[in-house]
Amino acid sequence: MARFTPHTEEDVREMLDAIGVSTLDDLFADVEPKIEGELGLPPALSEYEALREVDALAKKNVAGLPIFLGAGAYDRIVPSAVGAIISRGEFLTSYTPYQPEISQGTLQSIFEFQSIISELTGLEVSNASVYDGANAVAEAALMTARLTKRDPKVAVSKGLNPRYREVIETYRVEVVELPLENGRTDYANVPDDVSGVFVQSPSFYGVVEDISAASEAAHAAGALSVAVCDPISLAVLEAPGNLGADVAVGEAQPLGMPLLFGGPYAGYMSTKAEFVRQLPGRICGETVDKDGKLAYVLTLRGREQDIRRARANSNICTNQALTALAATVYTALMGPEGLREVAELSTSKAHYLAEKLGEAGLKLRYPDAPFLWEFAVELPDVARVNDALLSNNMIGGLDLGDGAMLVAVTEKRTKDELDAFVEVVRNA
Amino acid sequence: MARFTPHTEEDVREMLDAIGVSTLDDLFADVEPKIEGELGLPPALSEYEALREVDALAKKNVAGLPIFLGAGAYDRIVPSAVGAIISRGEFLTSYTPYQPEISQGTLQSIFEFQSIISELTGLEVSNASVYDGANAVAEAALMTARLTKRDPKVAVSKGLNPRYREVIETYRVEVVELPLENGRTDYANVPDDVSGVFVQSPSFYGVVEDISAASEAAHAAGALSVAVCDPISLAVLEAPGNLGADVAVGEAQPLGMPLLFGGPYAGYMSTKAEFVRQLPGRICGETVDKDGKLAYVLTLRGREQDIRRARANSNICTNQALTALAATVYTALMGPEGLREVAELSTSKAHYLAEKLGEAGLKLRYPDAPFLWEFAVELPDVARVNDALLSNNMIGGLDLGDGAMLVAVTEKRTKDELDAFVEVVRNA
Amino acid sequence: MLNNLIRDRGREGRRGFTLPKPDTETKNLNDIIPKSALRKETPNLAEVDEPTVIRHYTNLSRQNQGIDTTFYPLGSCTMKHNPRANEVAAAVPGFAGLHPLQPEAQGQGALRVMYELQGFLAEVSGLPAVSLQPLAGAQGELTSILMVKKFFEAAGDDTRTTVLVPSTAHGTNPATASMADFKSKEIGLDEHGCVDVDELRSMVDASTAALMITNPNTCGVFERNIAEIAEVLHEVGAFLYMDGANMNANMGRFQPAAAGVDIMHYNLHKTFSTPHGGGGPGSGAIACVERLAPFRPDPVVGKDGDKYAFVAPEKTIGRVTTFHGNFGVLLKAWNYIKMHGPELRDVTDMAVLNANYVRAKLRGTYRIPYDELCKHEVVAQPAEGKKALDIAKGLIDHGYHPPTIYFPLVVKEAMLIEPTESESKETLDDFIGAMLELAETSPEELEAAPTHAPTRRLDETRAARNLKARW
Amino acid sequence: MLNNLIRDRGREGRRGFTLPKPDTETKNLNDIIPKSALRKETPNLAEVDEPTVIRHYTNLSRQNQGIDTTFYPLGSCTMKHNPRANEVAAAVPGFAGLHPLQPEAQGQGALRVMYELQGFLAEVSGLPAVSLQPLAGAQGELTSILMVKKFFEAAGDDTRTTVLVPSTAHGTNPATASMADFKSKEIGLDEHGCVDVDELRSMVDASTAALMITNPNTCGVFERNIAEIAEVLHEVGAFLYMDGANMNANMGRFQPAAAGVDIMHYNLHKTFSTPHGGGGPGSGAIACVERLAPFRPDPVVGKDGDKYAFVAPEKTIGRVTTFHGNFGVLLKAWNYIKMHGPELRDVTDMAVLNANYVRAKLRGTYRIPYDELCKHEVVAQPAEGKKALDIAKGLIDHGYHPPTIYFPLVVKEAMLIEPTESESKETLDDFIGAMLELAETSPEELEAAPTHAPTRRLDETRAARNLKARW
Ligand SMILES: Cc1ncc(COP(=O)(O)O)c(C=O)c1O
Ligand SMILES: Cc1ncc(COP(=O)(O)O)c(C=O)c1O
Repeated sequence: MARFTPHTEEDVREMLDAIGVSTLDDLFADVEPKIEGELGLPPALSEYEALREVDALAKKNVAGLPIFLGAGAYDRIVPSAVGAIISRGEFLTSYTPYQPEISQGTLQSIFEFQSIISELTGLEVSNASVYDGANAVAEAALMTARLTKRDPKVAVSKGLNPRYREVIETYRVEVVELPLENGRTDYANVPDDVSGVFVQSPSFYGVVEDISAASEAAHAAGALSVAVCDPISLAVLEAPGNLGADVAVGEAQPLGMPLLFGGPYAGYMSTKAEFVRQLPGRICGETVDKDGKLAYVLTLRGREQDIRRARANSNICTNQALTALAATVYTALMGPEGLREVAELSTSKAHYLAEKLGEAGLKLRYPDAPFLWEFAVELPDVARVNDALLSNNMIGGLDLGDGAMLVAVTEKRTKDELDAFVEVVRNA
Repeated sequence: MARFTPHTEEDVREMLDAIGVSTLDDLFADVEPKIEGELGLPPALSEYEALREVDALAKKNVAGLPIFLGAGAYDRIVPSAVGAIISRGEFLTSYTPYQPEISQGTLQSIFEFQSIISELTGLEVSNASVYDGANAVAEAALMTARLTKRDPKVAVSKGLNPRYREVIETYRVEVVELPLENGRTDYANVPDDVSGVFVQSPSFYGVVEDISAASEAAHAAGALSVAVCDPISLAVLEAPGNLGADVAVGEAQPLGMPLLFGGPYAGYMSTKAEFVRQLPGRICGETVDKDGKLAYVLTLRGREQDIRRARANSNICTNQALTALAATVYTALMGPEGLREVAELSTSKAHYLAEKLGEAGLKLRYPDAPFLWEFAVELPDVARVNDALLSNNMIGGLDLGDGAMLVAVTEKRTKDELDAFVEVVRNA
Repeated sequence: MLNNLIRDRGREGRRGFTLPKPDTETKNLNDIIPKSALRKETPNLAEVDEPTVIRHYTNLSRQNQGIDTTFYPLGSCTMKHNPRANEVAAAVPGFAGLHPLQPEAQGQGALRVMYELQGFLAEVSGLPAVSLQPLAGAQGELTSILMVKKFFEAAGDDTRTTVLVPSTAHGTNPATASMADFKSKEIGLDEHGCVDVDELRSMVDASTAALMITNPNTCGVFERNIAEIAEVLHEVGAFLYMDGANMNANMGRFQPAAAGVDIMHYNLHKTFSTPHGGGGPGSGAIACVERLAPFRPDPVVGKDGDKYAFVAPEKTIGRVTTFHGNFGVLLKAWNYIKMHGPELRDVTDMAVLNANYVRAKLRGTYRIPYDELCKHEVVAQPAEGKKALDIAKGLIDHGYHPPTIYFPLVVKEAMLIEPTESESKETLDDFIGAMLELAETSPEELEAAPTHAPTRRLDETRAARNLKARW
Repeated sequence: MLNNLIRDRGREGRRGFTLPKPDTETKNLNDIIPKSALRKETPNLAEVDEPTVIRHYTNLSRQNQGIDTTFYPLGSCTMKHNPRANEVAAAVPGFAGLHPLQPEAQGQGALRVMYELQGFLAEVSGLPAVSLQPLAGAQGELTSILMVKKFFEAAGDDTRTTVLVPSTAHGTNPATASMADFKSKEIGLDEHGCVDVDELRSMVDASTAALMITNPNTCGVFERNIAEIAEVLHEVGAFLYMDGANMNANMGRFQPAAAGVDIMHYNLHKTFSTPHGGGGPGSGAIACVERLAPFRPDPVVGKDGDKYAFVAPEKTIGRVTTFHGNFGVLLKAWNYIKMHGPELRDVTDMAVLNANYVRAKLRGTYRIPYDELCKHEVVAQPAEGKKALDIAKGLIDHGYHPPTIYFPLVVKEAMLIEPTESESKETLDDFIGAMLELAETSPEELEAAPTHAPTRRLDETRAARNLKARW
């Protein structure tokens, strides 16, 4: 009998009798074609054996070393309290809060998540999360098309994470690339038939962009302006809503989610109130119950697939509720000052590293562009440097493939690690 | 400001005003002598830094290898569900259930723990736990003295864990040793002024003892019979209550507690109903509330220190509630069949190992004595063998100091590990 | 007090977390970032201490019900027990600390998990090619339909404009078709609640790209003509896509490939217990026939000798996620499958047994529109004049999470009950008892329900009219 | 349904856990164990599945209140916030999997934690010699008093038969004295609730082994004559033992050694947040002057070069625990201290601030028997004619865990309120509001309380009369 089913043979017997069939096979009388024999899967392991295998496989990964990789996922401190909350069975083992009377925990935490995102982005309304950063960007592309009633075609900065751009394209949206000029986007040639102009700040290369310029260019073309922002950066950088952005989206991973080989993370989306009906995903709103008591409920459901079906604004159903909760708890723990401190610590350390690399004779790719905690540094043979770093128990930055390494520095990195990094790079 | 206190400077100001003093120092005006300067402690670390240090220190321990050490603490499988339950904040952050109306969770789980212990030991009444196995034994020694109104003096088998015996002695109870005869206790010379006769089964050397013989000898001397039992063994061995034991005590660690360098574990104690007033520690009993609803409450509190003070039957207050809960959850998951399977698996593997060691030319110390999963094997230089085992990524057994190694085999050990053990021992 | 927002529990200057002290010179942002790009106003976020955070969210959680607290027979969602071993697995530091862009050689353990899981999902479905990227069922659908689209494009076939969707289909199916820029056409049912094969025959033509079938369908009924349906589609060169949300009724009993299914998605958070997390994260891994394999998202995991590596399918539709899918969810599903092996069939058997047992016991008191063998779930309707909503709210007062209601749309006042294999006969009997009692409960009492929940019924209209979606 | 015992949720043959399959020949126990020693009847234990186990204990937990769910001002217990980092620390596999009998060389990380913690506790108390073995406060007391006893024995002084205990002392103090085979004599209080020094002078003589003082005492008042008290004792060759349960009021403000304290215990589960676990486990580590150091339990942790090792104190009383103390608790306390360093003083300051704030606000409505500066807790009494018990039960209906009641024994209808430093002013204000409201609540309503808890008041007499302590 399978591991997590209670039934004894006697239970099964009694239940088959009640149903009026005599064997379990009878319950599948209508199934055609049937399977002959057993599934060809490795034999069942006990919990202990399975977890021992997990441990053995984990040892085949290189983890636990200082990481200089970023490029969309950041090695940030995750407070212990986050795990304690998101592992509570009532959060972990519930589903979409269709029954609000017994789901206020999930609902209120979504409301808080939306509030946090709105506060950070300076935009009125946010959703309960989408799958990840790339999907937030792609959904934003589709959203701009619906809002402008244009064909799905968007202008995206070359500084947009290439993986985000790929997902836009997978979703069959045409992409026009806006080039960089000294690391910052040049908006001179925004086509006038695009539905949206996408700028990422800090960009994939770590550069702080001019979102106002993007907004102006977008609006001049009759398009919407979409800003793609690391939420931690919004503790110190101007809210995109205050810079003319119509939509702000991004990856919430830096807010308390472990790297975990790329997921689960959570995408966030926020926009102006007037655009709420084209915002995909779930939205939680405030209301009252029969007794007038304040409570929360999923609202504006008419936008969603289960109500509107083929005319829904997206097909999204399951989202990233639990990781969004992690972001909510993380942000509560940090507060505005904590977020700012994370940003400032990372920035100070990154600039220290950049300076030391400079002193060691290396050149930044965009020496004049403003950056926070990520930057591209010219290196003829990134792979070799990364090998050297690994031999010295460090995980190097991303090989940009064109003679540069993208280096990210978080609040976790110590001066000793930064100095060691410089030392290895210098000698590699 | 300290890490887990909410107060801002403004809070402090307002509160000082309300109190009517002007500085925090004023709150300590009555303290003499005061401390000049700061505590000489290392500077405060952030959570991340502290946990990084924990990780670094953990790496200085040798852990994660197959363990052949037992001698009172066993490397058994702990189901994941145990940790999930005992980490629930409502269990973790509550205290002794003095307010039963809001402590039914803790109370019912104690009631279940007591029931499990009573079922395993075959004795009517159990307490909510004491500190550990040694303290259960020592408390039992004091208990027999009170019950027999004799001076604290007990006869203990040489097969009793020497650490348990040490604690009896620390508690100023005189100890008379009963020798072993081919590994089993010889009761021929029980003095007639002892209050209790203590036998451990399986003994420290792993030998299954004759508890009936101990009981008879005890009763013949007008003393009480105390059996010290590994709870897992009681899945297959006769309940001491059915073998004339008046008190059964032991270490509950094998029931779902990690090794954790020796604690926290939990001691259990059970006895006959007639002796309940001399049973130390908390007891949870069934009752009803005002509306007639079934509920649980701490009872017979008149035995305890907070009520009876100098005449209490023990000074115990805080016990091992959370680890006792672990034992309760573990036992629920295992059920009687699971416990039996743990015992049988361990026994089969231990006997396999003993046989293979025999084939390799080694001698058991007590070749004719029955044993389950632990046995002593003659080895002239245990330290050297253990070094060899460590070089082969195994943690050897306990050096008995007299040319033998005490080897424990749990359900975790695989045939491959056992074969490797034999191989190393053979060649060492 | 309990419903305060976290923001209302704070005070300026409170902090819930301490960071390491700076060990390099602190940069003044004004010196390095253009002033116009710097934030002027501090965001209005909670300023609270850790004790307050823990207490706030712990108490919020206590206003939820989950599988851990009660029976949760939410149809189409497979609210089975979530083994705690899954959580332990995903917390192992060697996985939790792995950056998705570390070179493949540094992630061999993770890649092997993915490679093996691909194999497991291929075996369970009989479909040889798998992608683990889709992040939920709906994205698995979209990925599949985009692959179908790309297949026709690659074949130079530009006539395929339509995707057929049964009227019982989950809302994500037609929504997916639209997102992939297909017209979706609804297809009717036969007397068993299954796709009407005659109607299908009359609808398919050269414009048909695919049929999206759910099997067992959302009435819990096995689509007994599925092989024939596949043939009908294949005859016109179209694909049979299967929505695999209900694989908990198929494992070890029915391999979609054997019936001619070309491509399907799984919901790992349902069938493989990973868990649901209050609404996600999930995984919508897909499996397909060789013909469609080259179109899978980039990359998939391959094996070369004893090395695992990412490989790009030849004609890939591109990527559908930033990195490699919800890896943590994949790891949990892998762990679940490792703990079951071929015994996954027992899971299916017990799930189907439980649903049929509920069916047998409700019959008579509730209407069972398709009262024949069901699979892992059963649709019931309250007696004429009673509302599914009222029964649902009544169940809350009995301590249960209600079934899915008003879905499938084709059944009036539908209550879709999916007990899952994790529930004991005693639990089912208690639930059935409550259902029977509710059938007798007065309309007034039912309309007042719930009265034993953290809130009474909510004013949903107000929430939509006066949208307040943030503090 | 909710109150069923786990045993009543099962059925014969159900299993909640699967073990690895045997990989060696299965022994028949009948072949290797004498028949008389083998069990004849299977114990009557629950036979349940994992889902049932999780649901059962999750729901049980929801009938509890803890610090995580509400304000818990249980006097003398220091129910401060338990940082989650402590739990993470104690779960690290390199510690969790360490066997206590592994050779010292294999446990250098663990030994270092213990060595450092010894040093931290020495510094906080000013007492240089520490033992981490005692498993709770009461055992720390017993260990200390046994050390005193052994000291006199070693000195050949057999006149020391008496231990003095103030009337405010916690019950464990006199119980400890008895367990160590001392006569305990109660000593009275002065008008501040402190030990009456004149009475002390009249009581001490050559038979006095020690005075067990609690400081701040259990009325929350600092024993301002403690230095003088120490002198009085030292003059007759007796020791001053300090019950350190209340160290949360002393850290960084008062070092017991400086006042002449010779030996004391800590409650790591109180002062150092490790947490309380529904009644334990705890740790009652002790600290003492050099004179008593040789009598500490065997072993303590020493350092030789850069190696840590167990060492036996010369004249040890022997061991008081099977292994090395509640190591997991020690590790959490170490972690807590590492996260605070000298800022432990802020903890003390805020704890004392909070208690005095509550005192200032309750004054007038409640009687404050010692209405002067209190330390980390304050004793209050309800107005004449009202019962502490009723106020306590009323607080439950307001959502709070009540304070300790009827302790200390010297104060009639005592309510010992210890807010701890973790609580915000808002929480205190809400609590104070509830207390003031309860002062006005009608006797009938109070006697009926609680009505909003999982149970009403219990019939405690029945529990004792018809003892049923097992299923
Ligand atoms: C039948 C069916 N198809 C598809 C989906 C969509 O899956 P997901 O919510 O994971 O996107 C669901 C889930 O609710 C479903 O029940
Ligand atoms: C003043 C005082 N002393 C001693 C103790 C005993 O400590 P423990 O419960 O850890 O044994 C307590 C705890 O309740 C106490 O409050």
